Amino acid sequence: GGDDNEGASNGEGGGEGSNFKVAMVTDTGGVDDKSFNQSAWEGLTKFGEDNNLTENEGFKYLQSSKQADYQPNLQQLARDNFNLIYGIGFLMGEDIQKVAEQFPDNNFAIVDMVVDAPNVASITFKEQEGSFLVGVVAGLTTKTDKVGFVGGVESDLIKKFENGYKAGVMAVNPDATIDVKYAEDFNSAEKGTAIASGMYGAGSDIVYHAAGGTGVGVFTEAKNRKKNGEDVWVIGVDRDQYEEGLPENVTLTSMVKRVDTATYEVSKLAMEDKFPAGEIVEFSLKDDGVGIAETSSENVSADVLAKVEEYRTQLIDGDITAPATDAEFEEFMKTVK
Amino acid sequence: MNKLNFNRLLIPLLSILMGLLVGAIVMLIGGYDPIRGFSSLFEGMVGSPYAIGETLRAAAPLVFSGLAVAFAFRTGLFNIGVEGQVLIGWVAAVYVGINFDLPMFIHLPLAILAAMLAAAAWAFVPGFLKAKFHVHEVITSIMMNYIALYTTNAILRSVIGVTNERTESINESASLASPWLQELTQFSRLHWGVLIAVLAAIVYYYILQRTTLGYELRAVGFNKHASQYAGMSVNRNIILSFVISGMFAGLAGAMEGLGTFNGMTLSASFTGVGFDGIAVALLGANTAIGVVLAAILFAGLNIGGLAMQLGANIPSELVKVIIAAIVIFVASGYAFNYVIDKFKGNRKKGVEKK
Amino acid sequence: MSFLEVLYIVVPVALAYATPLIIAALGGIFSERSGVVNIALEGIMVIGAATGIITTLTLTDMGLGGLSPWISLLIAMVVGALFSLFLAVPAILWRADQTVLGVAINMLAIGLAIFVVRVLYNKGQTDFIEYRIAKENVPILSDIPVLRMFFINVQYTSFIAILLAFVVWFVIFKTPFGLRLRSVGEHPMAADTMGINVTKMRFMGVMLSGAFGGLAGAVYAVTVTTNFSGTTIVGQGFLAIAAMIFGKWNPLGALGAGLFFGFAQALSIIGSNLPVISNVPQVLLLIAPYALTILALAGVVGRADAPKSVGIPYIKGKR
Amino acid sequence: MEYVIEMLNIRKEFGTFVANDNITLQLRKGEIHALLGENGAGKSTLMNVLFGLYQPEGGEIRVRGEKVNIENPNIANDLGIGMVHQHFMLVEKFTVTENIILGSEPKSGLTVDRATARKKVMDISEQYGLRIDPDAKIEDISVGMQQRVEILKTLYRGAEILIFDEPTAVLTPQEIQELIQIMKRLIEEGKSIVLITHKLKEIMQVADRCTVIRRGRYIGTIDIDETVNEDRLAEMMVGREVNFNAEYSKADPQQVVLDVQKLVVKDSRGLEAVDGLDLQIRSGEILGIAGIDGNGQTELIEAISGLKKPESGKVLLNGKDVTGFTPRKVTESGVGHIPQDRHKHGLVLDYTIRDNMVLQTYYKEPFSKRGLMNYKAVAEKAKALIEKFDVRTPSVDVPARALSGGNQQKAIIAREVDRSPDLLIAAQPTRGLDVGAIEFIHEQLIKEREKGRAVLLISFELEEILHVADRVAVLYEGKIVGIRDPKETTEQELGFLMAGGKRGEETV
Ligand SMILES: Nc1ncnc2c1ncn2[C@@H]1O[C@H](COP(=O)(O)OP(=O)(O)OP(=O)(O)O)[C@@H](O)[C@H]1O
Ligand SMILES: Nc1ncnc2c1ncn2[C@@H]1O[C@H](COP(=O)(O)OP(=O)(O)OP(=O)(O)O)[C@@H](O)[C@H]1O
Ligand SMILES: [Mg+2]
Ligand SMILES: [Mg+2]
Repeated sequence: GGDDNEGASNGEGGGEGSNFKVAMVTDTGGVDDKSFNQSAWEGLTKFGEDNNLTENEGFKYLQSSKQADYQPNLQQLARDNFNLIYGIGFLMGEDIQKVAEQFPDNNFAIVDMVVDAPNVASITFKEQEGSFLVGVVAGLTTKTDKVGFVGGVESDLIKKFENGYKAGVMAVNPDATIDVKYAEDFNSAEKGTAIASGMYGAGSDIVYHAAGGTGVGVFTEAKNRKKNGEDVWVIGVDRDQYEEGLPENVTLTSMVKRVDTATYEVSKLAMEDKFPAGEIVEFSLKDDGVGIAETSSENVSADVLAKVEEYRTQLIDGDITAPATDAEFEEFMKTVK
Repeated sequence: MNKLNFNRLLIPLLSILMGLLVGAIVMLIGGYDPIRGFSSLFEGMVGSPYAIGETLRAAAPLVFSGLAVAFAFRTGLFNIGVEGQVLIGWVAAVYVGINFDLPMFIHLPLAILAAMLAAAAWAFVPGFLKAKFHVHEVITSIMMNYIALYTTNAILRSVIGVTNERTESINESASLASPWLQELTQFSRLHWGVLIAVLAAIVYYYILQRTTLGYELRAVGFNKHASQYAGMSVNRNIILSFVISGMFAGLAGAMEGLGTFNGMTLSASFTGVGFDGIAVALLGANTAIGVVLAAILFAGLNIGGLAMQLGANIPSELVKVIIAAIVIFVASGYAFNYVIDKFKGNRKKGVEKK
Repeated sequence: MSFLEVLYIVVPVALAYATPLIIAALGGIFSERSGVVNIALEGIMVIGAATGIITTLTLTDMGLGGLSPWISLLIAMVVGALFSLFLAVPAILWRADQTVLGVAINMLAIGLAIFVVRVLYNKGQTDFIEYRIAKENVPILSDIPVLRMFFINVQYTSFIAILLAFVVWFVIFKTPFGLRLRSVGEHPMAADTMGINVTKMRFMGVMLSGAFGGLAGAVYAVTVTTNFSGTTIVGQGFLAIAAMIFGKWNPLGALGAGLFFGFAQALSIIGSNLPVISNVPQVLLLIAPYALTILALAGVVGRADAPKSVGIPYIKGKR
Repeated sequence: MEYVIEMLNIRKEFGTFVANDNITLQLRKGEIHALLGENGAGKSTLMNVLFGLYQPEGGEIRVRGEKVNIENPNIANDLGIGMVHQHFMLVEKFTVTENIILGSEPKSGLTVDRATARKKVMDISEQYGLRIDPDAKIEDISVGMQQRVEILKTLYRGAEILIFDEPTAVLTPQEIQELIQIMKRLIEEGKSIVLITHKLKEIMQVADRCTVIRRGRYIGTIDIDETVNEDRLAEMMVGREVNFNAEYSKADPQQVVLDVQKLVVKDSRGLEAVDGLDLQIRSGEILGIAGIDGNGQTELIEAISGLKKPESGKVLLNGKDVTGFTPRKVTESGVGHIPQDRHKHGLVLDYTIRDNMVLQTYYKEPFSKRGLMNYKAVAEKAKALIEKFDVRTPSVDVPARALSGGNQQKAIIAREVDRSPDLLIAAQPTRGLDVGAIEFIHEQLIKEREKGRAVLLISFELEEILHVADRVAVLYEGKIVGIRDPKETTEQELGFLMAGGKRGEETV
């Protein structure tokens, strides 16, 4: 099995491309989390296919079932001579830092986190910009002037979603109220339904979630309500969650975060020996790293989309800045009123 | 006596073999190659200094959580709340680790002590409620687990000041990490906690089997009515047992906070260390040496499972199936005894015929 | 918001929360009343949830449409009952420690379920089901003022759960089967001398518990998560055990405990929309359901006496 | 002669231990057949074989001449065999009726037909004069009624052959007489009975024949007629002569050791079970408390030994007020206690004999030093005690569970007596023991008295009290209603007092 292949690939020089090995370690969400792990893997898969790599040999993922698995998984891959190893998720920061030190000859990349090491590229996204845009959609679409936000576990990262969204809503609809709630759990669909039920029940008609599996519950609740004739919407996150909203069609739009683009691009750079070692690679609206889903035109009116486009240009041009933190949001609010 | 000891060893060994057999069957059904699977599993468990280091590293918290569960069991109580106590111990250790600047010989023991005391205080609650209000310890412990989960996050945010998902790293003077051990084991995360684990197992044995307190605790565990007649305070013992059990649990938390992770992350779910402790305790028959061996086996299989993913592309969930099968077989020791006796009986008869 | 408006939000959420808990707790009662500790409820729910989703997906593919989730509930009951044999056989026939088994079975369930999903779908979690059991407004009843709080935005499975609680109560306390089941959990040797087959009764207790546990898991999956992954069931089984003890091993008690728990959860989640509670720090709201349960136990409910022989393997003639 | 049951050459093994070795028992129709043997002789085992709870390793069973294979109690029931077990087989949380009908419940539709069940139960109960309250829970009724429930269970199932395993061990004298009448009535109705009892007097009174076994072996079967007496039975059973009516030395009471004043103690239901009780015991005397079960015996003991706080009143020990002390403090003040329920309160069955021997003293030197146990010292103590009190056990390292009831009781007595308490409370110390063991225990109590201790003996058996005690106090409804000199009173007089007669006439 494996031993033969190893001998072979070590023995002969081979083409430049075929010798390159890239892998990723998922966080506890797993590779098919319908969220950023999956997205990252889709990027790698595309990269692998484009470069004729075989799965498990040339490109591969390892799944972590608990936090303690991150480091051994990273180390295993490093020892197995993968040239570039991704840690998906901010929780792996510390581990990447350590392992990068231990294996100075391998390259590493981390998503959603900045790690300062000479052989690590830090991939971040301006989630607040994409969230701003879906906030604009929400602010313009709401009929009740009341919208909701459901976060998973409160943290700096999720705050970026929250604040960008709130700013977008307020920018177009200063009278709106925004109901913000954290489930303190990324995996409780049950809590998701309960929170959404509370929000819709109290008058919100659009809920944006940045809550992983908990968000699934938000969808379920919205679908139930729509089925019963209520006019409610969900805004999806990370990937285009249009399908999650079917058959009742409750996905208004989604804030997409192109982790796949990131892993694809960074892998490509690495293979071309242009790996951005020690750098922060930030993906934003400008380079389509974040944005709103293409399917948005299904449910969002053309007027609103036109408005979104306006804001998009302003954000890219730097005419407005989407707030990422609570403090920045306070600042932003001063400009609105 | 001899026969007893023999079976006591034989049954776990047979169980492990049968558990692996079950694993092999499941691998075959799933379309995987068992030989490749097992070779990478064992490789990942003990195949290199790194593997051994990681196995031992992962065993340390399990030894403590196993001892915690076992201690309560030995005194007639079911501490299903170890999970929450681990979290509380962890956060306490990290708090001391970050917020003090002391020489190591004070700082490290202080951080460990903080973990023990905080977890003990947490465990006091179900003990106290059982003693004073007859509230079933199992429910209280389950509830306390959830409370611990949310409280820990709140403490991390508001007391330790975490804004970015994870605490800063603890000061080196409170760290169990050992560059020497790490280097020795090809950068595993092996740390000095393993020594403390061994020490704790000895202390566990000592408390239960050698001290007056242990005599009393075990007596109450076996028969609280007779113990009460004999002048022991059943209520005091219930509380004490929970508190000591909690101290062991707190140490498991200290292992994670001061050894493996050097800090703590906001957690949305349980660590599993406490629940695994139940299985470890039971597999180890609630004895010190048994718990240590069971913890090493569990840890090894878990760590090996990661390698199995890499080497044979077999999902690491399979390890859970293997562990579960082993525990079920061990628990079914009576059936084994029966079969062994039958086997021996038949053989004896066969010999007699000749 | 008026008080009534609050109730219109809280009650449906509480009912939804309580439903799987009640069903699983009823399962626990069957098992423990027969003398077998059922820590494995969590694992059985995992299997039920996986079965519920996998069969719904399959049946939908076969074109059964909206019936699929309902049929999947039945299949989950059967699978749950079969899976509970992992508990029943060693616990009853081989005298294995029931707590140990329960813990092991919980591990086995999650390992096995994910493994099966991987083998079937080649990924770690299933797709979303197309047809779920949705929340509905019950015709007519949902128009009655005030009372409608129980009939809006509610899944029919919630009514099934409540109905089941009464049915199980009837079975356990009114029928010969119930009498025998309880006798086996209290004093198996006495039952044995009365010609009751202890082994058979305990098997039935455990397997019924498996059926209910499977149903509870499936209900949860087809109403709430609508797909299955390793984190679909995390702790609900343990909460169900707590509800069972809280309810003193009585089906109606379990119903009450489940509803109490559902209300506490609903209040804690929806609380921040309410004027009085909105100033309470969130962590207090999060821990409220659990803390309230402890307080209720310590203050009101007090001692709960388990069936006398629960957890003790029955060995004929043992003194 | 027509036999309804023949058990021929029965052999039953538990592992390597042979509990029944070639035992034969033949039961004639319409007779009461006594089965006699020391504790652990194998009586219960033999009957459990007959009832289908155990499978014999050898021998055969014939019922009404036909060879049968009784694989489980169901088959025994079908063959008309019913058994009243030594340890009651009752579900405590169930009602009397539920216990009786369990397993063959009358039904109406899906439910248990409670009305029919109740009526059937009441009918049988009247037919045989077995008074019961059909709706009471077992945990709330007296032992005597529990026994009647056990008998009703067998009759409800139409048993023709009844096995009574030590039915009288737990009964009061009145209840025993009632039971004897019941048995006679059953015989009149054409039933046959196997009766296990240690009380030779009862055998003499009701049995037609008696089979004796010793250490698992069959000794013989004799007719109970004028030619046999109790001494002969005892000799057959033990294998040597037994001295029943040992004359004990005269008591020489000195200063007051225990002084109970106006004691009021509530029971678990909150009723005043001990109701203003006064009592004194002096050093060097045995005070026996006679009374029907449930008149406050348990609560009195619990209050003296610190297990329960009295509502009011005082307990003085050697003049010192010990009211409300914890059990430990009471023990340390010089009280020893042989509890009524040896399994529940007397021993930690899973502990070894060694560890059980220091259950009260484990924390004291030499057994414990600076928080550490000295198990060597404990073992020495235990060895000395089992030697001195002739506790039959393979070693001190076996769990107490492994010992026979009599030896367990000896172990408890050894432990309690060894601490030289000023006051020794002995609650039913000989319940369920064979005559040899009873004799031994009585001797120990006398020895304690001779050493100048005060002994409080509580027993439901008047015979025992009259035999051993120096004074008899009669307890009725939580008060002492009379004190008698055993030499000058009769069982009749005591029985009258115990039933509430002449109340208030006496002062203590
Ligand atoms: N069913 C039960 N459930 C939970 N805990 C129990 C239960 N039974 C007993 N306990 C615990 O064991 C201790 C001693 O039990 P025991 O049966 O002596 O209780 P008790 O006599 O009611 O206690 P108390 O003397 O406080 O009234 C109790 O204090 C209690 O903590
Ligand atoms: N299930 C068992 N396993 C092992 N040994 C047993 C078992 N049951 C009884 N024995 C042993 O067999 C012997 C006979 O027990 P049995 O109960 O028949 O005595 P018995 O004559 O009824 O005594 P007692 O008068 O005390 O009731 C005893 O030594 C006892 O310890
Ligand atoms: Mg007997
Ligand atoms: Mg009590």
